[in-house]
Amino acid sequence: MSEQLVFAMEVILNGLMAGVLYALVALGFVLIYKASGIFNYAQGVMALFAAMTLVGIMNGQVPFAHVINATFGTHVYNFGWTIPALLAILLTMAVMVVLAWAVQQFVMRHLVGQEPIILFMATIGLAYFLEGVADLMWGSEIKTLDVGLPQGINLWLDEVTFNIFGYGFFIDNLDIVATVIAALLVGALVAFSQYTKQGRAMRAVADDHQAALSVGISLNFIWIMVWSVAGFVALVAGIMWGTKSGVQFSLSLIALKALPVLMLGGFTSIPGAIVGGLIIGVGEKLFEFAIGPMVGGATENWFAYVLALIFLVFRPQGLFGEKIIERV
Amino acid sequence: MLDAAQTTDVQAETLLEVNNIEVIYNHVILVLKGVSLTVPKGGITALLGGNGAGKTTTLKAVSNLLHSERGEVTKGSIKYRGQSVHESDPAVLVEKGVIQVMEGRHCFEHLTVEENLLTGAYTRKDGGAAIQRDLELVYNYFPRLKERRRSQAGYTSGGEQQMVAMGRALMSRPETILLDEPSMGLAPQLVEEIFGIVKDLNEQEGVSFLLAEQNTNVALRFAHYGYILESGRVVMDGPAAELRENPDVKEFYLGMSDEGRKSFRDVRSYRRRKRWL
Amino acid sequence: MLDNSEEYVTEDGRKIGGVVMEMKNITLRFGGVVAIKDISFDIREGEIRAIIGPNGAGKSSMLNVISGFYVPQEGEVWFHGSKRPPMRPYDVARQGIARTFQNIALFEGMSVLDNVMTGRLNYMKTNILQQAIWRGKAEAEETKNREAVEKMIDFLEIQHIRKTPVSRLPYGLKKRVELARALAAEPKLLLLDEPMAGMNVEEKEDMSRFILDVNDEFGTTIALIEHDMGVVMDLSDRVVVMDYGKKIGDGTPHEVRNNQEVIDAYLGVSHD
Amino acid sequence: MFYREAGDFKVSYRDDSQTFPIKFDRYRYYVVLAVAFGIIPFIINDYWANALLLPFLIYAIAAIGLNILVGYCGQVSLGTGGFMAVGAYACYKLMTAFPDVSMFIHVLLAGGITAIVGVLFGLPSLRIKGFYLAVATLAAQFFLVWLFNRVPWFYNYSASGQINAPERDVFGIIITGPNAPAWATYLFCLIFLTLCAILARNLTRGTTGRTWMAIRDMDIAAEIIGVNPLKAKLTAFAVSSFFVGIAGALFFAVYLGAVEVGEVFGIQKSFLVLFMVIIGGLGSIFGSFAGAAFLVLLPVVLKVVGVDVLGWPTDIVAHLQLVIVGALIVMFLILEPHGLAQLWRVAKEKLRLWPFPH
Amino acid sequence: DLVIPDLSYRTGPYAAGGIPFSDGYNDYFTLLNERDGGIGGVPVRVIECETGYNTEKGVECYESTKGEGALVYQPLSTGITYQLIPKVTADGIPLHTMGYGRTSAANGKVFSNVFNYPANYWNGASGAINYLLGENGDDLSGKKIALVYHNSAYGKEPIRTLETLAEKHGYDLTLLPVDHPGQEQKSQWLQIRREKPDYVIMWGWGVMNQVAVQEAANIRFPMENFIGVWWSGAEFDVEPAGDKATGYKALTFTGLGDDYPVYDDLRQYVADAGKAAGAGDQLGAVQYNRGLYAAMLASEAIKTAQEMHGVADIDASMMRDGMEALEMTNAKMDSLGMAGFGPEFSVSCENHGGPGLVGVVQWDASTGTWNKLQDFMPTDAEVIGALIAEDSAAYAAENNISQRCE
Ligand SMILES: Nc1ncnc2c1ncn2[C@@H]1O[C@H](COP(=O)(O)OP(=O)(O)OP(=O)(O)O)[C@@H](O)[C@H]1O
Ligand SMILES: Nc1ncnc2c1ncn2[C@@H]1O[C@H](COP(=O)(O)OP(=O)(O)OP(=O)(O)O)[C@@H](O)[C@H]1O
Ligand SMILES: [Mg+2]
Ligand SMILES: [Mg+2]
Repeated sequence: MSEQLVFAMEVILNGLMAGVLYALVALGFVLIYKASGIFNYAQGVMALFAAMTLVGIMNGQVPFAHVINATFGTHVYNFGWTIPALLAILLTMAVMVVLAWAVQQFVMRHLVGQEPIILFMATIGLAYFLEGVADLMWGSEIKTLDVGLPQGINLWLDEVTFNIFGYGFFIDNLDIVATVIAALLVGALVAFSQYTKQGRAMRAVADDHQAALSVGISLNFIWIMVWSVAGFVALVAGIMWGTKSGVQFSLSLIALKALPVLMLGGFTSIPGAIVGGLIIGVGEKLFEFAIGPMVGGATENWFAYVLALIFLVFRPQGLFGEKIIERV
Repeated sequence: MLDAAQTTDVQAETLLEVNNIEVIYNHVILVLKGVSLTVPKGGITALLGGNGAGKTTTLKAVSNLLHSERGEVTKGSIKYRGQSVHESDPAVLVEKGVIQVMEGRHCFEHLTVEENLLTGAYTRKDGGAAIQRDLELVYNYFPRLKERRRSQAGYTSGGEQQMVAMGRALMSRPETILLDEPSMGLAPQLVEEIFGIVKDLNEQEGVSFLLAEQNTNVALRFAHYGYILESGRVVMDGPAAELRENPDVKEFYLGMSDEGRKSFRDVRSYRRRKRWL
Repeated sequence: MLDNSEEYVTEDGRKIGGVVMEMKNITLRFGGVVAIKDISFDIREGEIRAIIGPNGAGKSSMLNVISGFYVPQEGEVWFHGSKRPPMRPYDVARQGIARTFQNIALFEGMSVLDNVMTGRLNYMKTNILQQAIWRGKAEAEETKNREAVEKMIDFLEIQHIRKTPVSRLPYGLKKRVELARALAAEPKLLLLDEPMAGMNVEEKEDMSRFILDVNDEFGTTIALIEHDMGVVMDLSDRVVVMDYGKKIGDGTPHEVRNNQEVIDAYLGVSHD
Repeated sequence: MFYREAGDFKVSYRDDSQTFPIKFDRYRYYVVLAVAFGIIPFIINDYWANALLLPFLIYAIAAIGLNILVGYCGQVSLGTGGFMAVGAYACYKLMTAFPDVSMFIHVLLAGGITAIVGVLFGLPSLRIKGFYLAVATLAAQFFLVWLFNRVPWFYNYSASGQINAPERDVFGIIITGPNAPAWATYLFCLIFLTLCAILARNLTRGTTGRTWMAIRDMDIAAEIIGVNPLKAKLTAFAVSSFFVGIAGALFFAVYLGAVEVGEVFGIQKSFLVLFMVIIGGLGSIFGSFAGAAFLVLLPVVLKVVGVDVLGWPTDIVAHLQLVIVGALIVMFLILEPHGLAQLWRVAKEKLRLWPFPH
Repeated sequence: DLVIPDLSYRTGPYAAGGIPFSDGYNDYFTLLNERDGGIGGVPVRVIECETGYNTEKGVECYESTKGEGALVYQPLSTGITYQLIPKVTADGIPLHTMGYGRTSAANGKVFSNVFNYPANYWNGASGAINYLLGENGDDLSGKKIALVYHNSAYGKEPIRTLETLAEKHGYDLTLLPVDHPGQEQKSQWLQIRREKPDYVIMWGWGVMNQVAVQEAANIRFPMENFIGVWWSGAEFDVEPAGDKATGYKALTFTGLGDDYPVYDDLRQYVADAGKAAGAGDQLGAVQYNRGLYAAMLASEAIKTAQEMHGVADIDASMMRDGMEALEMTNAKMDSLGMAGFGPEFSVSCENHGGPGLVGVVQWDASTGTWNKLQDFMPTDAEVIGALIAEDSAAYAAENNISQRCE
């Protein structure tokens, strides 16, 4: 087998894995979009916020230490304890639920029935707000996140492929873990939205807030629920990405990697997020591999978008998105 | 089975009581200027009036849906079974048995017809079997829906959507239904059917109705009591039978003059308009 | 072939002209749903042609075919004696076909005046540069068309809401504004999809008056979908009845009213 | 009681369709113009020009441009940063290729070039709608930035890939470069802003504007009543990009003087301008001004209050600034989803009724 | 008083680097004020202004502080530097871009008000190559070197130098750009894994550094063959990768760690007195030391200016003269408690870039310290000088600048 082909296969495999990581972020978007027609720009910041909170709790950091110290002239930074990862994750989850409640209570509740773009703007405002709060709360320096996930090359795969192709493939263990978690998440979420009463209510809310209210669906409840689930997804994404690169501001920018995935898969489709992620992941990695060197590289940022764009021209609602209803 | 006499007896018990409410949209547009009405248990109460009279607004005020339209009730009180429901969540009202069929259908476009109907049963806690039974009942009322059960509601015709909206409300097994213009856009046969269903539900299941309707003719035929709304005020009310005989109502809402129904071709000359206010 | 010159005399003795539009064997499918099944009928100059039928019969779809929004899988549309090639809706509008919609399709973010002004798009000839400069050509054109629009506004008695954003209007007035927008285009053929739904008798009477006046004063040909049999019987010259995508009747109101198939499928009881 | 329209009758349709039909508004508009052109240039200093007024003026142009696309035509775009970059690089190439031509022409041409690019990227809007389109425009954003970063021709093969605005003038008055006097740069931008605002106003009150709004409110119905969606959307993209391009050119040449494309014209810029449009009010020219003013001034005010007045650490202030801006955005949207412009309109409506409550 | 604006960024994507630098910068001046009562008897007033690494805010900060009598600007951002170069020149205020900014500004003949001593990017590139030459017995021919760089003006700076040096020394250069922010570098590192370059040089900033180190560890690229520029060589760049980062190398032009006498004073007068900037937890960190060093160079230039002009409360133009006449000797540094903290050098009218001496350090995760591998060594002045001359000439031509110093 030609060497280039083997390389391409490795690139494809890695693209698939990268795609899964994108999909993890995209999932959060899909959930909220499905439930409220809101394009939640704050999803990336939520991942950052979740990861920062997780690290803060694990390390026993005092929230808002900097502000407290600046105002009262004290020097408190740490409670002096550390908390095991699993417990910390649960606590963080609780924080995310509180956040969901607060978002609903203070923002979304007052914007029922507004146009999508207004809601979108509100989430951008929320993103700013959360970003500021996260920094004030936990500080803006880089934090190392280690919840015990394996990382680094998967030796088994390396060996197997080496025996077959004479070239060992590189697959990151973390990516494998992410893939498994993503598969589980997607399965659970699809089942939830398609086959449960709450899932149906969630989709109803997305279509028509007023009508949903009129049949007795409590927007409050649905939205808190959905934002909590989205918060959970954000936490998972935050853990994955945070483990890779440390927890810091840039974590929130992974949202930008999720957008083309969303477009391609369809804003409303949970399986779409994963399929879209895979296509984008493979597409951009292959393009960078094959064409990148000719045009000077760093094509990944735009290629994903252009790929999605070209795709959309032929299928305006994405792969699995709900057909845009055009009737008069 | 209840007969007509019993129905009138039960009317003594008031389910819904709207007391002198005022509604303002956008902080500036005053739409309802003191509307009071009562809906007795087991009765069909009609709310009549021209375009923009405030019928929809009244219904929305009752079911607490004004909020999302930037409207608010600034004065007066709304009581259901004696309890104030003015500030409560719309969902609470549905749980209490009051459901609204909104004007202009408001189907969930991306859900299938059947899923639409099922969302109607959202607040119900009496199990899947009962819900399934009611689903069959709705399909019985509207066979057309059964044919289209798997299509997305957004693609069904206007009339079909109206049926979906009605059916969806029925799925919640309500005690009181607020019906906003159920006849709009429906074929005559279907209008009769829908009102037939209203009557059935009312007589057999004891469901009470508050009915906003432009089609005064039909509405007064089925209702027990009527209110006539104009520019945000109640200008006349009385038992349906009386209203039907009122000469003004006859002329302006039923399109009848002393010689019987006029042809639409004959009303071309510019006419005197009757306004109570 | 069509005989365009053929005169036609209605029940009450009105004379109407030759065929302006003819639908030939139209079939329209959406996936598995057959919305229109092999329907043919014609519309004659100056007449009021009603289309009735139960809900979901395919009436609105038929109007959509006429205005070019739906492209039928089979069949031909003949307009003014020639077969219409496939064209986009805006080109159809340019041929002088205007319409109103079943679920009011006004531009909610604009004032009544602006909405009605959009009806006159086909009369706007200045280019974008001239409009950017405004003074001169664009302004003159605007004023000229504004006059025509004001005429419609007067005609439909909506002067008082001229500057109101349509989103604030009650339903009935919206319907009227929509009619004004369609009329502003001074169409040869006007398609009305349930213009009187959601109105009370008084308002229906007003609307009837407008429709008749349009028909009379401007000689506009009108195709009308309506569920109020009183209105249909009183206003229309000829009626097509559809059911489940098929044509089950076509003729004068009187004929249709007594057609048993129509009574069974649609009217339920006979309406008199 | 101060604000009235009663007694202010129009006798012709022409009068009725003018920009400020109410006399009071018209006079206020003249006063603002007089102050902007007649007084400010004489009292302006470097700080006011470079830190506040120039960004305000330039952002206002960009906001008007984006407002045409988003507010009037309903096509949400997140590519503003990329289009501003086109304006900036076009201007740079023109400035360096034709040093003797007036800056005025360069800026206009830069706008024209951006309009062409805008139309190109607007083509998919025919098929793609809503948020799909919004995200799709990011393709333009990222691709354009990548292109300008990648192809050395655009930055005249300079070592670092930055572009620097050389000194250029209009009628002998230096407009770009470090030696340009504050009043000149201010006036230069002000003239462009005034022109853009007038053009935008003319376009939006006439036929073009109505076709845009029709597409925005209900594109299918618009098409059926005779709007050619291709033409309407593409003209919106063209006009919008024209303004945005002008803003980009001014931003680079007059305001910053040196630009690194990824940083200055990155996605953050797209969001910022979108913010201005929405906070200011979709579909309102005045709103574009209000939004630009609000978002240019607010951070500065917060900084001055936090750091200079209250003496807090800069990082806490910076974070608080995020919190406050975020909270304010949300608050405004809740208070009045249609932006500052609508807030202003409602206030006027109340004023008109005053002292009666309804 | 002596006004020193500090255009810092404690927020945004690069906060992790901006915070310690600004802390060090502030703390040194605080030390001078607390211990010596200022410089030459005049207290220093640092005006901190948050830029968030954003050019527009940088402009706002510049405009709002320059009127206060600002002596020197140190924006720690290549973007803002480019912005300010023409402005400071027009306003007559010096700009010090220590180890960043526009490299050709080293040519004082063209850039009258811009200083980038003691070393610039091109020194960095050459320093890295020189170090590798040393490792390989002065022969790099046939070796493959990959440059992983931040796809921005900053990241692109070393390319020209590396290319020129590639011709000279016969190595193969592969360019691997990483777009901001640099969260995803799979493609780049897979390519490295496939092509197995002998060495990887990195020009990164922000999250890009952490991800690169992590990815390098993941593909088991030998860490000792991976060298980052000084902005890719802080603790927080390597810590997220844990033990696997051991062996990673970085360039430096300052001393690292807190093993200098000046730290005793810093603790005594600043940190323990509760006067430290920020959280006060950055003492001894790599970028803290850089901030400290920048402040020290500024204060030494102030002293020089005070001597030259015989005025204690100097203004910006005197400061400029002071910077142009700055001389850093070992003796001087010794007296400041910072012996060996930086190279010896002197600035002149022609040369605003210093000697360009570059050191190399290596990370040891087990102790969490950077160990010195190579002292400050000279770089290829010949190649760099030519490049500087060429680029600054182009700038001068573009902006009609006539050469100074004749
Ligand atoms: N969201 C809103 N904002 C402002 N005004 C409104 C709003 N909704 C309704 N109105 C106004 O309130 C008045 C009453 O409207 P409402 O919809 O209650 O009338 P209606 O009696 O139901 O009329 P119809 O028979 O046409 O449905 C109208 O004048 C309408 O313009
Ligand atoms: N775009 C579409 N996609 C799928 N099905 C459609 C579409 N448009 C119409 N239909 C279907 O075609 C049939 C006819 O619809 P149409 O709207 O023409 O009915 P109608 O006669 O106007 O009924 P009504 O009186 O209720 O308005 C309906 O069953 C509808 O569901
Ligand atoms: Mg109503
Ligand atoms: Mg229809």
